[in-house]
Amino acid sequence: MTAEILSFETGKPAEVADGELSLVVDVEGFEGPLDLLLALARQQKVDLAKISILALADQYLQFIEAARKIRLELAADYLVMAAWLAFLKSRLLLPEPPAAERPSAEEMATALANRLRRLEAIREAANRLMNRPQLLRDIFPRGNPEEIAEIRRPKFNATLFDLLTAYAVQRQQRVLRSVHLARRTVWSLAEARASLERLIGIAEEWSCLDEYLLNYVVEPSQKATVFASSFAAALELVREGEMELNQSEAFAPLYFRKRPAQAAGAANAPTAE
Amino acid sequence: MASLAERRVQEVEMVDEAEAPVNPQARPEELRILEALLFAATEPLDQSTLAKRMPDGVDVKAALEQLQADYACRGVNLVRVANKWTFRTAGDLSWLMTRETTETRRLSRAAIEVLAIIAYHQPVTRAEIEEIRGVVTSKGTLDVLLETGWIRPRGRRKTPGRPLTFGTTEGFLSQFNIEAIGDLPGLDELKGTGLLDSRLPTGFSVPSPSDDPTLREDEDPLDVGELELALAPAAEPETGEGGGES
Amino acid sequence: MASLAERRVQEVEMVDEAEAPVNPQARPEELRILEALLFAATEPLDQSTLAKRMPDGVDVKAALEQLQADYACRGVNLVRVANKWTFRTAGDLSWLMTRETTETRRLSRAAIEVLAIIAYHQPVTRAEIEEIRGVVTSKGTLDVLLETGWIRPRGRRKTPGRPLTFGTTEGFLSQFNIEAIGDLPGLDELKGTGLLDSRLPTGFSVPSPSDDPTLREDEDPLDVGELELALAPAAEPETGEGGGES
Repeated sequence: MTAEILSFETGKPAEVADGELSLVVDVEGFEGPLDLLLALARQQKVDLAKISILALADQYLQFIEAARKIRLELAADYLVMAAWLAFLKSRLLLPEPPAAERPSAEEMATALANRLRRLEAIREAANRLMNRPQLLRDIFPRGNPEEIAEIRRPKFNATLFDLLTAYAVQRQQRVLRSVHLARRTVWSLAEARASLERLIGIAEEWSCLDEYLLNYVVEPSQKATVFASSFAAALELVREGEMELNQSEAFAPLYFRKRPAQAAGAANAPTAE
Repeated sequence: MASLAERRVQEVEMVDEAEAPVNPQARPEELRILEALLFAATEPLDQSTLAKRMPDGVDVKAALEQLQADYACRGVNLVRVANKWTFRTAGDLSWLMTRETTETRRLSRAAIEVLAIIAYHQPVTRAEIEEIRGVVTSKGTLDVLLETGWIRPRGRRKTPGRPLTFGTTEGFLSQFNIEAIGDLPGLDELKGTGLLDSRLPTGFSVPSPSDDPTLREDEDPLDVGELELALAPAAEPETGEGGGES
Repeated sequence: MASLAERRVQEVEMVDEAEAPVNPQARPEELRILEALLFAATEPLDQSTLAKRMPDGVDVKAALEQLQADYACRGVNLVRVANKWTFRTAGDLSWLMTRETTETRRLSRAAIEVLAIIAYHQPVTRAEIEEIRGVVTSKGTLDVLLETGWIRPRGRRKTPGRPLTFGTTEGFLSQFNIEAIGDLPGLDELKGTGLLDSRLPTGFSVPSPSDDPTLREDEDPLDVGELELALAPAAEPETGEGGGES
């Protein structure tokens, strides 16, 4: 049992210097004035409902008086209770004034007895509670509970769209890759020649071959192969007498026209072949 | 996917059948499953958690009651605490069970009284506790109780000063092996005397203690963040409910 | 004054003894003690440790054997491990002691590509998959796909090296919500949805897939025992046919 003498103001345990410890020994074990009253009442060994409050008040006051004689340090609670009991005692001894507005002395005494009964009841309940079999004191749970193993199940995420896209992309990547390469590299002489033949069909006057080709070539990356094949095809067409070529100087634009039907009309040419 | 687990079980069964002479079918499967689950669990389990692991169509409540009866006279009993089920060693064998490793919390007399007042009068404020005891309650006493996790601040009384109201937790029920707060020892007698009513003299209405987390009409909820502050230990039993099942 | 408190405690103890509802004498005390000790112990206990806690004159060995017999048909058995005794969940109920959690994983692009080729070109060997994709397929990719349970090895191609042939499973159909493998979109449909370029060369075809489990003429059955090896997860649909109906 730890003593818990509480200071009235702070509600914290009163600080007691070591030297004065012996002085509070007599109230050790009491939880405030109600507790002291209850202990005194217990000594009357009667039902708390039938207790003599008057006798109880006397006992309490005697206790406090004794404590004061030996300069026992008492918390203010005890003194307040003493004052109140002294007042109650005087009220109980004197005849009741008629038509009193405040509670009668008997009512005050009954209220005190009830408070004591209630405190005693809750203490008994507390003891019954503490005497129940308590976990880890009297009763025990399974000491070695078995682990619940966790099985991690992967759940894979994929949609039909993912699947079909993956399939289509792979398949056509393989197929289209080869087709593209063929188109880019093979602008064959035959192709170039066919194109030029179509061109000279409409080029009665000198026209710039480069411009025609640039219009014809859609993809810049094919420029080189188109030029090369076209030039070769052009030379072949000239040799066959189908067209005429003209260039003023090295790296200058190439001009071409359909060869006039009336044989070599070289006079009209801007420069000699 | 499930068939993997099934196959494992089949293997185990085959091994067991070869080794063990006993036929497990001698006992109803639902009782065996309940035994296994409740023995293995670290925490008390509620009926619905148990039901999830049971075969369809089993009356779990009836099975639990049957199991409780089976174990009533054994050294291990099936008890119900805070509406959850768990096996515990029989109370009358406590003399046997003292373990030097176990440190039982020794509460001061003041703390025990305050705990009892909170249990029987909940929800209750500190001022009401002090009125019953006739003495100021030290901060340390409440702190010790909050630390046990057996009490918690549950709200604020709608009175001037908005004092905290206290109540008990599931941990309290578990510690003292009480099925529900209405089963507090001596509660009926206390109610009979009318002494539970905080107003004197005794009146007609005798309040029953309630740890129902639902706030009463004269209670306000705790302020946001209040639980996370100094009172954190007391808040655990509530937040722990979710965590415990995971 | 302390005597006051003592007296109170004595009174309370008397009350509690009167309250105990069950008659523990209905079961031999040594069995109850053994039950409680073994239940609460944090580790298996050997016979001599148990004997120290038992009343004098008890045949501990006989009591343990009796207890073992008592629990043999229960969900919890008394087992002997390394000459020490402990309660354990019955072997056939070990499935209760597992909790399954699912974690969602994304398939790698390579895995989806391989899966797509298996779906359309099944039965197909790894070499054939690589021919279509133009890259080597890592072992890990096939392992992951087998783990999904969406593909399975279905036989061995009758060519040098007898490579495994792969096909899709029922799990594949349910994952992608396809009623039958033949419902996978064909060439025209793939073109129609824009997934395939409409300028594909003539002769480009998309196969009409079939997951008919019947082996083709160029397939040999898998060797006996092959299903239970590394490829077990993929083999489920075959072995699971019986289990699925149960």
